Amino acid sequence: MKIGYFPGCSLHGTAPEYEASLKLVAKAADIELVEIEDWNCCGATAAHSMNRMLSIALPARNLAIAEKMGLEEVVVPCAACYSRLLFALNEFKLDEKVRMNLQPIIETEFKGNIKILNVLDFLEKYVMDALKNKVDDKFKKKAACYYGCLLVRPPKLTNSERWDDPLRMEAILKKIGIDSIDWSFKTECCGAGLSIARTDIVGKLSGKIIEDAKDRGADMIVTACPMCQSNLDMRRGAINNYLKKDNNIPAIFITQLIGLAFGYSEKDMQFDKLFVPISFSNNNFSNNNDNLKMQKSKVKEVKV
Amino acid sequence: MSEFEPKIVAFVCNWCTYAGADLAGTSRIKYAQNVRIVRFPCTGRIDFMLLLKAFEEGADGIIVSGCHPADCHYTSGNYHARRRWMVFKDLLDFIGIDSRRIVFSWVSAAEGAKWAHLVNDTVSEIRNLGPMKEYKNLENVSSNKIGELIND
Amino acid sequence: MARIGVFICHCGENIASTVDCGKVAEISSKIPGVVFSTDYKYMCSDPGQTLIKDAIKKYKLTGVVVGACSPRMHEPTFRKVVASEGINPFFCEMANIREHCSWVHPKGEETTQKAADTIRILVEKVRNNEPLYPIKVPVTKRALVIGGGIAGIQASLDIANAGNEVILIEKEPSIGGHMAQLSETFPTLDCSQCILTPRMVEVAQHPNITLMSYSEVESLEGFIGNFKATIRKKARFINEELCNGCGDCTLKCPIKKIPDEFNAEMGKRPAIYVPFPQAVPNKPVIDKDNCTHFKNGKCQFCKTNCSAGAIDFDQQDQLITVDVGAIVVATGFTIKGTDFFPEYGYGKYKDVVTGLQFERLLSSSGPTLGEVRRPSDGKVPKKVVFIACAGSRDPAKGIEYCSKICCMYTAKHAMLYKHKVPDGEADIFYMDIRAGGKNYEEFVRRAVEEDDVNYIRGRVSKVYEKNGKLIVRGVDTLLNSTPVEIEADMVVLATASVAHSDAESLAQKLHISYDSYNFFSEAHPKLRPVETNTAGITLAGACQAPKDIPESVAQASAAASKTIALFSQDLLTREPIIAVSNKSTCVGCFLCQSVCPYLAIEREEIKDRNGNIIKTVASINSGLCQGCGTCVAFCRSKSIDLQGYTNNQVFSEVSALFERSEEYV
Amino acid sequence: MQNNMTEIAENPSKDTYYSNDLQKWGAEIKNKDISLKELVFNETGEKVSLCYQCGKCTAGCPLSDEMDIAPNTILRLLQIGSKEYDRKVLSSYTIWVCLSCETCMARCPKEVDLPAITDFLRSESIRRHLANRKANNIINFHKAFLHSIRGSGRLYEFGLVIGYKLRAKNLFQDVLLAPSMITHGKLKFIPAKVKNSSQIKEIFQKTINNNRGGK
Ligand SMILES: Cc1cc2nc3c(=O)[nH]c(=O)nc-3n(C[C@H](O)[C@H](O)[C@H](O)COP(=O)(O)OP(=O)(O)OC[C@H]3O[C@@H](n4cnc5c(N)ncnc54)[C@H](O)[C@@H]3O)c2cc1C
Ligand SMILES: Cc1cc2nc3c(=O)[nH]c(=O)nc-3n(C[C@H](O)[C@H](O)[C@H](O)COP(=O)(O)OP(=O)(O)OC[C@H]3O[C@@H](n4cnc5c(N)ncnc54)[C@H](O)[C@@H]3O)c2cc1C
Ligand code: SF4
Ligand code: SF4
Ligand code: SF4
Ligand code: SF4
Ligand code: SF4
Ligand code: SF4
Ligand code: SF4
Ligand code: SF4
Repeated sequence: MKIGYFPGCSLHGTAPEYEASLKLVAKAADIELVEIEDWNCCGATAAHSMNRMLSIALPARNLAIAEKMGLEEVVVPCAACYSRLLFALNEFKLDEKVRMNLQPIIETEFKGNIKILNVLDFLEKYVMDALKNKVDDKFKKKAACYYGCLLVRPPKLTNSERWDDPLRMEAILKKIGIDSIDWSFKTECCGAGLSIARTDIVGKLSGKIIEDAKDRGADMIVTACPMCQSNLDMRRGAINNYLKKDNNIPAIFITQLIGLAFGYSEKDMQFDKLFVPISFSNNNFSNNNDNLKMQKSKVKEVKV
Repeated sequence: MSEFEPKIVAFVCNWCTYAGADLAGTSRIKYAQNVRIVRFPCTGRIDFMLLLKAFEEGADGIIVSGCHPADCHYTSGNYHARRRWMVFKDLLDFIGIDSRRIVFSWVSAAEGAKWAHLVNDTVSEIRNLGPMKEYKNLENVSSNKIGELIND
Repeated sequence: MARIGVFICHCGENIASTVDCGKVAEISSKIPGVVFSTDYKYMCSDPGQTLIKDAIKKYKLTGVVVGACSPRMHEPTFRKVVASEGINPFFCEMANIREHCSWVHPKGEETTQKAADTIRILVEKVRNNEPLYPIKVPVTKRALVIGGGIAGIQASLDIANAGNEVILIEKEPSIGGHMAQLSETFPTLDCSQCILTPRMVEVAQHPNITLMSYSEVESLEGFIGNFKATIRKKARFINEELCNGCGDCTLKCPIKKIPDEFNAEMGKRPAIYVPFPQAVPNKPVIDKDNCTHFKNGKCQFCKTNCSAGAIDFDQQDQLITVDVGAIVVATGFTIKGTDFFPEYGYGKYKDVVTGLQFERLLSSSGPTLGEVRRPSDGKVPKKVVFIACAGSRDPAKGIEYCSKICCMYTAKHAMLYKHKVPDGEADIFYMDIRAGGKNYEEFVRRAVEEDDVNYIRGRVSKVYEKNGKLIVRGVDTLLNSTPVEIEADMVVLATASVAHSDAESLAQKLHISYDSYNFFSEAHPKLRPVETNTAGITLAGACQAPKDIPESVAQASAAASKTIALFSQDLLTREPIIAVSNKSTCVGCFLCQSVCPYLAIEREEIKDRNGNIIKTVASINSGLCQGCGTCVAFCRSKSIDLQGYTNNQVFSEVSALFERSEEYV
Repeated sequence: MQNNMTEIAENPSKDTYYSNDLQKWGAEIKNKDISLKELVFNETGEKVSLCYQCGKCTAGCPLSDEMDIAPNTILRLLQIGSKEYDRKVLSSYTIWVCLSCETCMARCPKEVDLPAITDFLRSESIRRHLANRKANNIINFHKAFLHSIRGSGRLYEFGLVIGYKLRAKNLFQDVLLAPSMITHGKLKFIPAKVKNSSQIKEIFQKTINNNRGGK
């Protein structure tokens, strides 16, 4: 079974472990992910902040190429890209002006028949069944499932049920024996769009998320978006600055966990790419923060 | 030759427009004499064959007026009248009657002045259109056919 | 051959100053069929009336046209005159030559001409008139009241006190409705049960009232004065005649943990239960879904402990048919639960409750005996946040309207809470305060000024739990839209008042209309606010729109007075302006049926001698038809006609429109 | 890649894709009597009169503390429709710090699409040269971002960070993270490139250089 795949810049940039784990998970479920040929960036926040038509045209080109490749569905693992692609498709369907003007801009025929899946859609539709009997005791940890903004909002576009307290990730994790905590920051914004320009804000927003997960006894935060994950993971310095204490709860991709459950190694799942370390090996779950301290000390030494 | 004086007939409902015309009277609001009023319980009762009949009898213009949309004394009679009017308009086009010769309006029991305006405006509109000559064509259309057209 | 008389009135100078009345009389005398015409100064005066009577006798008139003022003014007068001479009153028509002619046109020939034309049009109408007789319908002087809340109770008592029979049906085991659940009531803070329970008892004891609790309407047929209702009396598994209400059974039932509806699920009840101590009737009911006996045939503790032998596990639902003349619908409302609010936790936080639940916490008959204790851990909350307009005025949630009662009960809740927990704090998030009622605004101000309730203008975006506290994120729009975060012990949502989930199906059973929110529709929002469009069925209380108690009671008494007025006659007299169908030409297309606003058109099967159906035709129910005539305009085969405005009549009127009067000169 | 970087380095204010701003400004003067709320309606289809000022958007906005004007107040100012208030809106910091997290819209009882309105206000603010100075960093980031994808069709994070810093004239902020990103294999020095990169340039040419931000 072949399904289209739009990695987006993050999976080829800051989140290689997400791509690696997703691909192996797909393989384990007997799905071939076909990367959209010559795809381009979806434009992210910058494009729609500056120009609406640009923010439609950039994603639409990708969708048009996917259609041309004969793909009926395309998985978009990055929630931000997912949101932009979905938005573009929706505008294309609803706004006649867009339909009329798009063709000459992207110079590719586009019918708008393609279906867009986020990573949860994908896991539910194609992987859930393969997860029968994959419950593993080593996973007996508490997860805080973090959805972020764009996987669920705006509810009318994403078609999400229970958008203020989604339970889909929880259901998937349950299949491999991970219980999830009930918490309040599942869909609060982590501040991704201001990651570089206002790192202080990210520290604050992500800090609240980390704090609540921690307070309610989560052992890890599970994400389904490279932007969320990188904010919660890489920005730990800014976060800990805001929280005024070191916080070592790891933030991991859902696909990395599913991959482990399919029997891949932590190395296969590129656990080494995570800033805040985590390991399930030898029944010895660890995420001691020595490593984090080391990172920080290293950081101090280097100046550009 | 004196100016053409159009003959106007007004089909009105008893509860709203007839009372509105009464109010124009009690308020002594003057308007053109050209109008003859026929009273109905509701605009829903007004069979469009009657309008054709009125043209046949020499009317140059027709006013149909009842209660405002949500105010019908009988809940929805005026709504049905309005829906049928849409169909009737096509029929008029079909038999070559200028649909401007029929003015559909709402006049409530409190709108005496509106009634006077309605009559005056209709008179001047029909005066511009000139005498009704097309009614001759009516004779060529079998009334059965018209009935079907109206009711479909 | 018609012999018509025409009488032209001068109305003093009112008509005569612009219309040449003598000329009109003269022109009229030339209309074929007119055998007499005259003019007179005041036709409606005694001498004027005598003039008409004399002419009828002298010229053996069969019809009369009076050219005068508007028929809306004097039609009854002249019809009476004609009737006194033995002519069917519908052979008298009025031509409006005052309001529609003399008052709106200048003196002159044109105006006189218009008057003459108007007379001629009505002469044609009279010529085609047929005798019509007022319709008499018998009235069953028994009312059906549906719903036993305060509105249904009030209506029942009023109707019964006027000497009529009432059947009150209530779908729950006891009457009382929401009012029975309230603690104290705004704006006076009197105890709800203290004022309600005496009325409930009065209902139970009233000789004219038959109370059928645990019952619902199954179906309804008929029309004003002559309804036939089928009522389903649900099996309560108690023989009500034998049961003496001792309550032993309820104490013995081992199933004790069922969420208690009366306490808005804040308490527990057994499987056999009386909803509350003052219930009327005070007889238990077995909740079949939760009873062990009905699940596996065991237990029967209640039965063994009932000394009266009143428990009857074999009882079945009964269908009872009653004849009633009028119906009062008083089924009330319901409120949205906390699970309606994603942003406030989908109902998962125990200490986020609805106003009704808070009402039970405040009530001395409630699960905490009137102490405010929060559900999660039974502690007394020191900070309570109230959120007004929770779900109301929220198009995104599908409820655009204002629920009307919540501003007031929220003020009441905050006030009562402060009375019970003087060191506690009460914050109310609101958008507007709607306190338009007698002493209402004063009540709200008292909450603010005397009880220190803190009103914050703004909506709450999110409520979540953190370290045992509820974090309420709102905004103060009066403070430069500053975000506000409050740590509360309890949050009370003034959730939207909505129609019952079965309101639509009930409306369909009763053939009454309902609005897009499933509240029942009144016939006219201002002038017929208690009647429905179906004659004989009235509305009372919150089933029509959210209402507080004073309004519900006022409307209930109004509905009762409409019912009593109807019952004051033995026979109902109705204007004969109704439709009649011609069964031989009707082709059974039922186009008419689909357009009749009153569902007055029925299907009638025409059978041959052997009982085989030949065809199905339209038949008009004269009890329901209101005479709008819509069906007539729609009937292609011209098989329906409207009495008083028959095709013959209106077509002749139109034919007479423009015959130039010169032809008669 | 080298070219891109040096171009920005030498001339950080040269924004090729806003080069025809002036032309637009001319058009603006012609339309100067149209109030901003009408423009919002024309370009986004959103009616600001729907908002009844309940403040729920502000209450839920994760960034309301950072904003100079609360989100609901932005709508209030637009509702009034005076020139002065329109200007206030366009020169607010709020419209730039908004993260398009969609929380406001998801919870708004009147379903006002504030994020869509904000998107439009941003482009209009740039067009009219009213962008809040405090927002320079954010705007520079957006520009650097677009520059990066305009050049290669894909985001080139290292180039983005460098490009942004050159625009922001703040070479040292945040770079602290870069070394550890490199050790974790999360920053690449060689940008990935779309083969058909002229097509991407065309898209920019035909959109952002060519029309008003909205519909
Ligand atoms: C939290 C809260 C606090 C309030 N506080 C006050 C206050 O302080 N002062 C005040 O004036 N008002 C107050 N009210 C409003 C008050 O409750 C209502 O005005 C009143 O209950 C309306 O009475 P009702 O008879 O119309 O409806 P209800 O009280 O709802 O009664 C309707 C009855 O009909 C029955 N029923 C429903 N459907 C059917 C059916 N199909 N067949 C048979 N029976 C049926 C129901 O079981 C119920 O017994 C408050 C309301 C709430 C929610
Ligand atoms: C500006 C304005 C706009 C309104 N708009 C609306 C609206 O759009 N919709 C709506 O529903 N309502 C509206 N209302 C309210 C509406 O006018 C009242 O609800 C309604 O008139 C009340 O009727 P009533 O018969 O009780 O009192 P009134 O209309 O005041 O009638 C009382 C009558 O009693 C007579 N009277 C007084 N004292 C005595 C006496 N001692 N002896 C004998 N006769 C006496 C008076 O002369 C008067 O004729 C409006 C009111 C105002 C002021
Ligand atoms: S439209 Fe109104 S008044 Fe008119 S006829 Fe119908 S009910 Fe009457
Ligand atoms: S059923 Fe029996 S035990 Fe129960 S209340 Fe009635 S009489 Fe008492
Ligand atoms: S038979 Fe049912 S109602 Fe009776 S005591 Fe047992 S469980 Fe309770
Ligand atoms: S009564 Fe008050 S709280 Fe209730 S919906 Fe209306 S304004 Fe809101
Ligand atoms: S006094 Fe009148 S205007 Fe003021 S709140 Fe009351 S109803 Fe509204
Ligand atoms: S006249 Fe009106 S109410 Fe009577 S049957 Fe016809 S449509 Fe129905
Ligand atoms: S939530 Fe919606 S209605 Fe309320 S202030 Fe914000 S935009 Fe306006
Ligand atoms: S979209 Fe912008 S304004 Fe709306 S809640 Fe998110 S950050 Fe705030």
